Amino acid sequence: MSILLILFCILSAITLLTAFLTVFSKNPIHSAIYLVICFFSVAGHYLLLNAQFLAIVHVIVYSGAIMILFLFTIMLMNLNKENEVHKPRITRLGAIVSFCLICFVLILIFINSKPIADGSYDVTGEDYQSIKVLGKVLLNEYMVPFEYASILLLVAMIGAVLLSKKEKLEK
Amino acid sequence: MDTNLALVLLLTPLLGFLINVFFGKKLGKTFSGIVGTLSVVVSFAVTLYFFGYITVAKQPIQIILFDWISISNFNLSFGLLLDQLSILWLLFVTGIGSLIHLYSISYMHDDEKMHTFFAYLNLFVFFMITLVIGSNLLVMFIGWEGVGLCSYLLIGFWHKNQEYNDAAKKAFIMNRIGDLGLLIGIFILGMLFSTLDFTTLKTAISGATNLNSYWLGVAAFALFIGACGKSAQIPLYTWLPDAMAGPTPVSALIHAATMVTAGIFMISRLNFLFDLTPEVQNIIAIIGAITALVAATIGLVQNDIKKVLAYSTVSQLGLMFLALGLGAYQVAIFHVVTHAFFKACLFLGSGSVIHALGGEQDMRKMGGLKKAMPITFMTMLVASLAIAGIFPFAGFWSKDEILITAFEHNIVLWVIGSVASIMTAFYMFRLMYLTFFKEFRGTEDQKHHLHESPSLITAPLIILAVLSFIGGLISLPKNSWLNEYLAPIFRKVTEEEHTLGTFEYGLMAIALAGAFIGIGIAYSKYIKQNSVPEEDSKITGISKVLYNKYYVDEAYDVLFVKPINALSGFFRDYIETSISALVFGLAKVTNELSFQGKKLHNGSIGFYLFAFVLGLCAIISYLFLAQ
Amino acid sequence: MNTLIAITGLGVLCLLFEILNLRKAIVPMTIIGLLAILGLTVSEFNTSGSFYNNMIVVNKFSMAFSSLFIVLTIFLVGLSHNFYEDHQSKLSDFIAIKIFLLSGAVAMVSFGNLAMFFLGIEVLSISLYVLAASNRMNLKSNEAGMKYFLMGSFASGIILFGICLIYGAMGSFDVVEISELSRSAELPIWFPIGIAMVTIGMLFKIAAVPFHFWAPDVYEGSPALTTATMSTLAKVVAMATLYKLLSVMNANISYAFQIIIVVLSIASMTVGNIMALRQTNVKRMLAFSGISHAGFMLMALLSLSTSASDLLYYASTYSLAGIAAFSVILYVCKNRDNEDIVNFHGLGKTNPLLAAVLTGALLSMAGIPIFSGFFAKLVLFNQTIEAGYLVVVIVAVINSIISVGYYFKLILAMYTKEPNEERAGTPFFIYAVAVVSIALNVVLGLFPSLVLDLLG
Amino acid sequence: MNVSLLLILLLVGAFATYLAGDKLASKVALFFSLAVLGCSIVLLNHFNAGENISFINQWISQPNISFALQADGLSLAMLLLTTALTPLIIFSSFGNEYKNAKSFYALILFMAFAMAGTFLAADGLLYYIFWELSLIPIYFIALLWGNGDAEERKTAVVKFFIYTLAGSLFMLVAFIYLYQRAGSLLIDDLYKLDLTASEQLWIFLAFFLAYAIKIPIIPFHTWQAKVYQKAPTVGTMLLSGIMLKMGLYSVIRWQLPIAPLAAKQYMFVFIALGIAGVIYGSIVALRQKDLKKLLAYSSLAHVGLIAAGAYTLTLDGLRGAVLQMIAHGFVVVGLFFAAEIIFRRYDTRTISEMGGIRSQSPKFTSMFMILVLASVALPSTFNFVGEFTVLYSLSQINIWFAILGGTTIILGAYYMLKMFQHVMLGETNKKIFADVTLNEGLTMVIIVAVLFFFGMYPKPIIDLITPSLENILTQINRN
Amino acid sequence: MNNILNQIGIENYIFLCVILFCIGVFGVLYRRNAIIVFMSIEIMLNAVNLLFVAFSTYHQDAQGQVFVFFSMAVAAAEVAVGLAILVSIFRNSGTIDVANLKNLKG
Repeated sequence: MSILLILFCILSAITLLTAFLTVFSKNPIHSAIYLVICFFSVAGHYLLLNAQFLAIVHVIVYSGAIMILFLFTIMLMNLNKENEVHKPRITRLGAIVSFCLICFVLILIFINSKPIADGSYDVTGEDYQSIKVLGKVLLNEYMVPFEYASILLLVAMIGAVLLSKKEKLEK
Repeated sequence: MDTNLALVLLLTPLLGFLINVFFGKKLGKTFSGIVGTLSVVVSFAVTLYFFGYITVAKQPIQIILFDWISISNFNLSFGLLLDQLSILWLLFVTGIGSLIHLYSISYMHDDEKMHTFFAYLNLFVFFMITLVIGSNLLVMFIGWEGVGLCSYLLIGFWHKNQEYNDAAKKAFIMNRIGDLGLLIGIFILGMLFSTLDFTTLKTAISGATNLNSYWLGVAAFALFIGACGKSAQIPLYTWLPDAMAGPTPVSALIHAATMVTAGIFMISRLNFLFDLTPEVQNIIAIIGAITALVAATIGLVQNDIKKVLAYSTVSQLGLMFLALGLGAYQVAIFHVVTHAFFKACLFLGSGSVIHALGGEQDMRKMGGLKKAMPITFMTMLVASLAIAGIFPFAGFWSKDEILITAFEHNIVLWVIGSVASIMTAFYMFRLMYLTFFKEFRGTEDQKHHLHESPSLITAPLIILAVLSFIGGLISLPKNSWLNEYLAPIFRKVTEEEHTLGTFEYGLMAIALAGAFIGIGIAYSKYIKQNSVPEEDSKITGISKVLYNKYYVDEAYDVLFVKPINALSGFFRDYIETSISALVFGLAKVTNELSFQGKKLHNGSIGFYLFAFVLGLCAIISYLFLAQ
Repeated sequence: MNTLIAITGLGVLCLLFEILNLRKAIVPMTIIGLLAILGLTVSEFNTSGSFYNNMIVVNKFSMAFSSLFIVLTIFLVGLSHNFYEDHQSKLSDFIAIKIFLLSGAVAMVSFGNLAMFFLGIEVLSISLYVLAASNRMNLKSNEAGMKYFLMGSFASGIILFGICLIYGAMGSFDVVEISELSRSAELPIWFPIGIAMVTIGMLFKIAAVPFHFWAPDVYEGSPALTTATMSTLAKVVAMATLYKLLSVMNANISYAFQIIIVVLSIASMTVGNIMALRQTNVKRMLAFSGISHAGFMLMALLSLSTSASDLLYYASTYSLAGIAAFSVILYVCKNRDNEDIVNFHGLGKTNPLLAAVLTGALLSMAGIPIFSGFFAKLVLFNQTIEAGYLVVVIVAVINSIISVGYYFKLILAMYTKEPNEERAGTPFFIYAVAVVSIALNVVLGLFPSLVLDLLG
Repeated sequence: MNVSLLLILLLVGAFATYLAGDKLASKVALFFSLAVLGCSIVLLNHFNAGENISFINQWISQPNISFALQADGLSLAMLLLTTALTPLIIFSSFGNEYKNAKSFYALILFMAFAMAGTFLAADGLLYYIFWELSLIPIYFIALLWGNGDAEERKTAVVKFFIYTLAGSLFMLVAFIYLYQRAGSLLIDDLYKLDLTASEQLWIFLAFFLAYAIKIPIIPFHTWQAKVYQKAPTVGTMLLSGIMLKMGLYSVIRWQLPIAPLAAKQYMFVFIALGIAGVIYGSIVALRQKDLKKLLAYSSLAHVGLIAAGAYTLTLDGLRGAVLQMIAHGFVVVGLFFAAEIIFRRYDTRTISEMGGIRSQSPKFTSMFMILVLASVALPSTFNFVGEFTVLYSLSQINIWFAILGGTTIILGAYYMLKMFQHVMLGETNKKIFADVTLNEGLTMVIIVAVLFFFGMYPKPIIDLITPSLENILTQINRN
Repeated sequence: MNNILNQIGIENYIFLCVILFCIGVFGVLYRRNAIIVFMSIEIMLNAVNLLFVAFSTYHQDAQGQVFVFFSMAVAAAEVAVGLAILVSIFRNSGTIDVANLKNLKG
C-alpha cells in the first residue's frame, strides 16, 4: 500500500461519508456543511491527481459560489429547522431499492469488465494539466464551447431574472 | 312479319298496362276497362293467327330479339319460341283472359281503382305470355316470376285489409320457394349442357350419350319443386286457398285457369328431361295424387264458396301432376284445358253470386239463388257437372283419361284419383245445393237486392259453360286431335295411345258411377236432410281437422315462420348486440387500461425518478449483464 | 457555423431592442431575422464542413434539421406576440430565451464534439426550465418548472456520466475520433455503457417510456406556448440529436440494443396512446400523444444508416401539425385558467377556420392520408419493415387506431357540442401561424419528395 | 383527355360549392356532378374507341410511388356508378334544408372525388390514400347532419370510423410489405410478384380485414346498421350506394390477383362467410323496427352474396358481382330515398308508425314497389341479372352454396314484402302524405328506368367489364 | 513523471465515482426537501467531474479537465435557475417539499 493509495482511501472515505451525511441530515444547514466538506474532499482528490488549478476552481465555484447560494436560499426561506415530514415507508424503500440496484448493476458491470491495464498506465511525460496547457486547450481547441458556455450562463441569468422579476402592472 | 306479330302478341298487353297505369284515371272506368280488354283481345287474335299458322306449317317459330345475359359457358338471348305447346297455352291464356277481362269491366265497375285492376290484369297477361313463349328457361323465368308478382299485386288488391296483404305476401313467398328450386334446376342444366334454350337443350339431351343421371335427376327434382310452388302442390299449396282474397276475376284467371298451370307447362316443356328421370316422375305422380286427395278432403267441409273452388283447383292440379308423373303429358294438358274452361266458369259464376250478395262469400248465408240468378245457376251447373266428370261434359273425358293412365301404371294411384274424383263431385254439388237451392239464408237487405248479373258478366259465363260442355271434343279417345297436335312436342305420344276396350269402358263406368255417388251423397245431405253446415265454433271431430285444413298452415307457422321470426329476434337482440359488445369491449378494455394508468401517473417526482432508475437499471443490465 | 453565430447574435439583439425601447419591433424583427437566417442556412445547404477544430460539423443533416428548427421557432415567435400581450415588459426576455433555445438546438444537431453537444442540450434544457416555470404567479407553472428541472438535471447527470465514460474509453470528445476508434480498437466496456447512458438521457428528453413521466405533468402545467415549444421543437431536437449521436458514434448498433429500442418504441407508443384516451386536458392529451409519437420516431433508430430523411420528414410533419394544433389551443384557451376539452366545445361553429386547422392537425397526427402525418408513418413503416421489424409496425398500426380515439374526441367536441361562449378577436399572428403551418403540412403531404429527397 | 380530369373537376367542384355559399351550394354541386357525369361518359367513349385515358406520373421518388390513374372496363364501370349516383344523390337532397349547406355539398363532392379516385388508382399507395380519404367526408356528413340522438350518433359514427380505419391500416402494412418485395406499388408490378403461399395468406388476410369491414361481411358488420340509421339519408346513400362497393371492387382489383393462391386455398371459407352474411342479414332484417336499419341489413345480405360471388374466382362470379354491385348501388339509393320521402312527410323512420300510404300516394307506392321488387331481384330488373350470374357461379363451385345463397330470394322477399306491407299498405294513414314532388319523382323515375333498362339489356355493361375481368382472371390463374 | 494511477488504479476511481453518483441518485429519490435534492444532484455532477479528472490522468490528456470547467458552468447555471424556480414555488405555496408538488397528475 503506497501512501497515495492510503491517502486516496482516506479521502474517499471522507467523500462518501459526507455525501451520505448530506443526504441523511435532517437539518438542511447540516447538509450544506457536509456538502462543503464533501466538495473539499473532492478538491483533495483533484490535488491528489495533480490537478491543482482545477482543485482551486472547484473550491471557488462550488464551495464559494454554489454553496453560498444554497445557504442564502436556506436562510431566505428560514428552513434551518428539522421540519421535514418523514416520507412514507414505501417511498424510502423505493429509494433504497433503487440505490442498491443501481449501485449493484453499475459496479457489477465494471467489475465484469476486463482489466484495462495490468498495473501500467500510459505515461507520456508531457505536461497536460498545468494552467498553461489548460488555458491553451480551453482557448484554442475549445474556444467555441468556451464562448458558448457564456450563452449558457446568459440564458441562466435571463432565466433567473425572468423568474424573479416582478412585472410592472401596465394594464 | 312473324317477329313483328309476335311482338304485337307480347307487347299489346304491356301497352294496355302502361296506358292504364299512366292514363287510367283520366280514361275513366269503362274506357280503361275497354283498353285493358282490347289489348288482350288483340293478343288473342294474333294467337289465333299463329295457331292457324302452326297447324298448317307444323314448324315452330323461333325468334331471337337480343342478347341478354352472358354466362361464361354460354350466352342467353332474349328469344321467343312459338310452337304447338306454347300456342295452345296462349290460346286459352288470351282467350279466357279476354273473357275474364270482359267480365271484369262490369264486375269491378264499382271499385274506385278499376284502372289499376286492369293494369295489373294486363301486366299479368303480358308476363303469362312471356312465360309461355320464352325460348329459354330464363325468359320463361321472367314470366314465371312476373306472374307471381301480378298474383301478389292482385291478391292484395284491396290493400287496406292487412289480412289480404298477408295472403298476398304468403303467395309470393311460397312461390319464391319454388322459384329457388327452379333456379337451381336451371343452374344444373346450364352447367350440364351449357345452354338453357329449349330447342338446343332438347337436342343436347336427346343427343347426349353418357348423361350424368344423378345430376339430371337433381335438376329435374329442383325444377319440380319450382312447379310445386307455382302450381300449388304439396307441400307448397297453402297459398292458393288464401289467394282467394283477391277479386274473383283474378281467382278465375290467375288462380284457376292460367298461372297455376305454369308448373304443368314447364314440366311439359321439359318433358324430354323428365322422361329420363323416372324416379322424379314417380315423385311427381305420388305428390300429385296425394295433393289431389288431401285438397279434396279439405274441400269437403269448406263453407267459403271461393275456398271450396280453390281446394278443388288444388285437387285438380294434383290430378294433372299425377298425369305428368305418369308421363302422360298430353293427358295432363287436356285436363289443363278443360279445367281452365270449367273452373273459370265456376269462379266467374261464384263471382256473380258474390256480386249479387254484395260481397258475401259464406255459403251458409246463401241458398235459393236459383230463381234470382238463372243464367248464373245454369252455367255453374254445367261447369259443376263438367268438373264432377259427368258424361259427356269436358271434365269427364279429361279426368277419365287421367284415371285410366293411372290405372295402367299403378292401381293405388288410380284408387286415390278416383276417391278424389268422388269427393270432387260431392263438394261441388254441396256448393251448388247450398248456394242455389232451398231458401235464402242471408239478410233481408241482401234478399231485397238479389238480381241476375248484367250481360257483361253473364256472356263470358255462357261462353265458358259452352266450352265446358264441348271441351272434351278436342281429345276424344281414339280420335284425339290434341294428341296429334302435340305430337311434335312429346316423344312418346304415339306409343301411349289407349286402346279403347271393354276394360276402359269399365273404368269409365266406375268413374261415372263414382261421380254420381258423390252427387247423390250431397243431394241426400243438403237437399233431403236440408242440413246447413254448422257455425265455425260447433265444428268438431274430423271435420274440424278438415275445416282447419289439417292445421297445415298452423304447422308451417310453428315449423318455419315462428322459428325464423324468433331467430330474427334472437339475432337482433342477442347476437347483434354481443358482436357489437365484443367490438366495444376492446375499446372498453383500453379505456379501462387508461383509467388504471392514470393512477400510475400520480404526480410524485419520487415515483417518476424511481421509474427512471428502474428503467435505466433494466436497460443497462439487459445490455451488459444478460448477454 | 454561420447559422449558430447568427442565431446567438439575434438573441443578443433581442435583448438590445428592449434596452433601446423598441419593444414593438421585437417580434417582427425577430421573425425577419429568423427568416434571414433561414435563408442563410438554406443557401449554405450544400456546403458541408467542420469548423473550429471540429467543434461544429455542418452537413446536410444538420442543415436540414436546423432549417426545420428555425421554421418552428419562427412560428413560436409569431405566436409569442399574442401570448405575451400581458407581459410586455418581459417580452424581450422570452423572445431572447427562445432564440437561445434555438441556438442550443442548432448546436445539438451540428456538434462535432461532445462538449458542444452537452452545452447545447444544457442551453436548451435550461431555457425550457425557465419557460416552463415562467408563469411565476401560477403554482402549476412553478410545479411544472420544478418537476422538469429536477428530472432534467437528473437526466443531465446521466448524460454527463455517459459522456465521461465515453471519454474514459476513447480519450477524446471528438465524434470523428470516437467513431474511428470505435470501429478499430478493442473497446473497453465503458464505451457502450457510456453510449447507453447518453441514449437514456436523450430518451428522457424525447419522453420515451419509462422516462416519460415528467412529460404530461410538465406539458400540462407549463404556459401553453412553452408546451408548444416542448412538444414540437424540443422533442424533435432531442430525437434528431439522439439519431445523430447513435449514427455518428456507433455505426453498428448491437442486436441487443435494437431489441431495447424495439421494446421502448412499442412501450412508448402503447402507453402514450392508451394514456391519452382518458385525458380531459388538451395539453396533457397532446403530451401523451407526443410520447406515442416519440415511440414512432424511435423506429427510425432501427435502420440508422438509411432513415435520416424519414426521420426528418416525420419530425417536420409532426412538429408542423403540433404547431398548428397549439396555435388553435392558444387561441381557444387564452384567458382561461385551464385547457380543458370543454373550452373547445362548438369551435366548429364559432370559428370554422381554426376548427378546420385543428382538425387537420389532429388528422395529420393520427396519420390520415393527404395530411403529411400519413406519409411520415408510411415511410417509417416502410423503413422498419425493411429492417425486419414487422412486429413493431403491427403494434404501431394498432396504436394508430387507438390514437384516433382521442384525436377524434377533440374533433367531436368541436363539431358536435354547443359553444359555451363567444370568443372575441381574430389575432392575426395566430391565424397566420395556424394556416401557414397546416398548409405546409398539407404541402409536405402532397409532395413528400420535397423533404424525403433532401438527405438522399 | 384522361381520367385525371374527372378528379380535378370533382375537386374543383367541391371548392366551388364551398365558395358558392349556402344558397347556391346545392345547385353548383349538382352542376359539377352532372358535368363529371358527362365527362365520364365522354371518357367512356374515348375508352371504347381504344384511346389511352390513363394518367401515370412519378410522384414520390423514395419510396417509389406513382400518381397512377388507370381506367379499364371495371374501373370505368365503377366510375360511372359513382358519377351517375352522385348527381342523383345530390338531386335527391333538394327537398331538404341543410344548415351550412355549402360544407355539406362540398363534402359530398369531395367524397365523390375520393371514391372515384379509389376506383381509378393503379398505384397501391394512391389507392390507399383515396380509400382513406373517402372516410373523412362521410364521417363529417354522418356526424354533423345526421339524425337521432347526438350522443348515440357520435358513438356509432366514431365506431364506424375507427373500425374501418383499423381494417385499412392492416391493408397499409400489407402494401408496405408488398412494396418491399416489388420495389413499386404499381398494380402491374404487384400482379407480377411471386409470393409464397404463406406470404399470400397474410397479405390476403390483411386485405380481407379492410374489405370485410368496409363491405361489410359478417361478423365485421356491426357498425353498419347504426351508421345507416343515424347518418343523413344522403350519407347513407353514399355509404351504401358507392362506398361499400369500394370494398367489393377492391376485392376484385387488389385482393384476388395479388394473393391468388390464398384466395384459391381458402375460397370456401370466404364464400361461406359471404353466404352466412346473406342468411344472417336477411333474418336480422325481418324484425327491424327502423326502416333504415332494415334496409341496412338488407344491404348486408346483398353484399354478402356479391362477396361470395367475387370469391368464387370464376368469370361468372366476378361478372355477376360487378353487375350486382352496380344494380345494388341504384336500388339501395332508391330505397333509402324512398325512406327519406316518407320521413319528410311523416317525420319518422319507425315502421310501426307508418302504413296506409298506398291509398294516399299511389305514384309513390308504385315506384317504391318497383324498387322493392328490384331489390328482391325480380327478373327483368338489373338486380336479377347480377344475382342470377352470381348464384350461377356459386352453383358451379358447389350446389349447396347456390341453394344457401339462393335463400336470399325467399328471405329477401319475406322481409322486403313484410316491410312494404307495414309501411305502405293497410288502412289509410291519419297523417297527411303529400304526393311526391317533381324532384322526388324524377329521381325515382331515373333510378327505376336504369334498373329496367339494364335489367333487360345489360350487354353494354357486360361488354365493358368482361375484358378487364378476364384479364384479372388470368392474373388470378397465373401460376 | 509518474502516473499516479499506477499506484491507485483507475478502477478505484471508477468505483468511488459510481458510488458517489449513486449516493446522489439516492439522495434525489430519498429526500423531499428540494434544497437537499439539489445538493444531491450536485453530488452526482461532482462524481462525474471527479471521474473526468481521473480519466484525464488516465489518458494523460487535458480535454477531460477542460470539460470539467464546462460541467461546472452548467452546474452553476442549473443551480441558479433551479433556485429561482424554488424561490417562486416557496413564494406561492410556502413550502419546498417536493412531495407536495402533486397538483399535476393523472
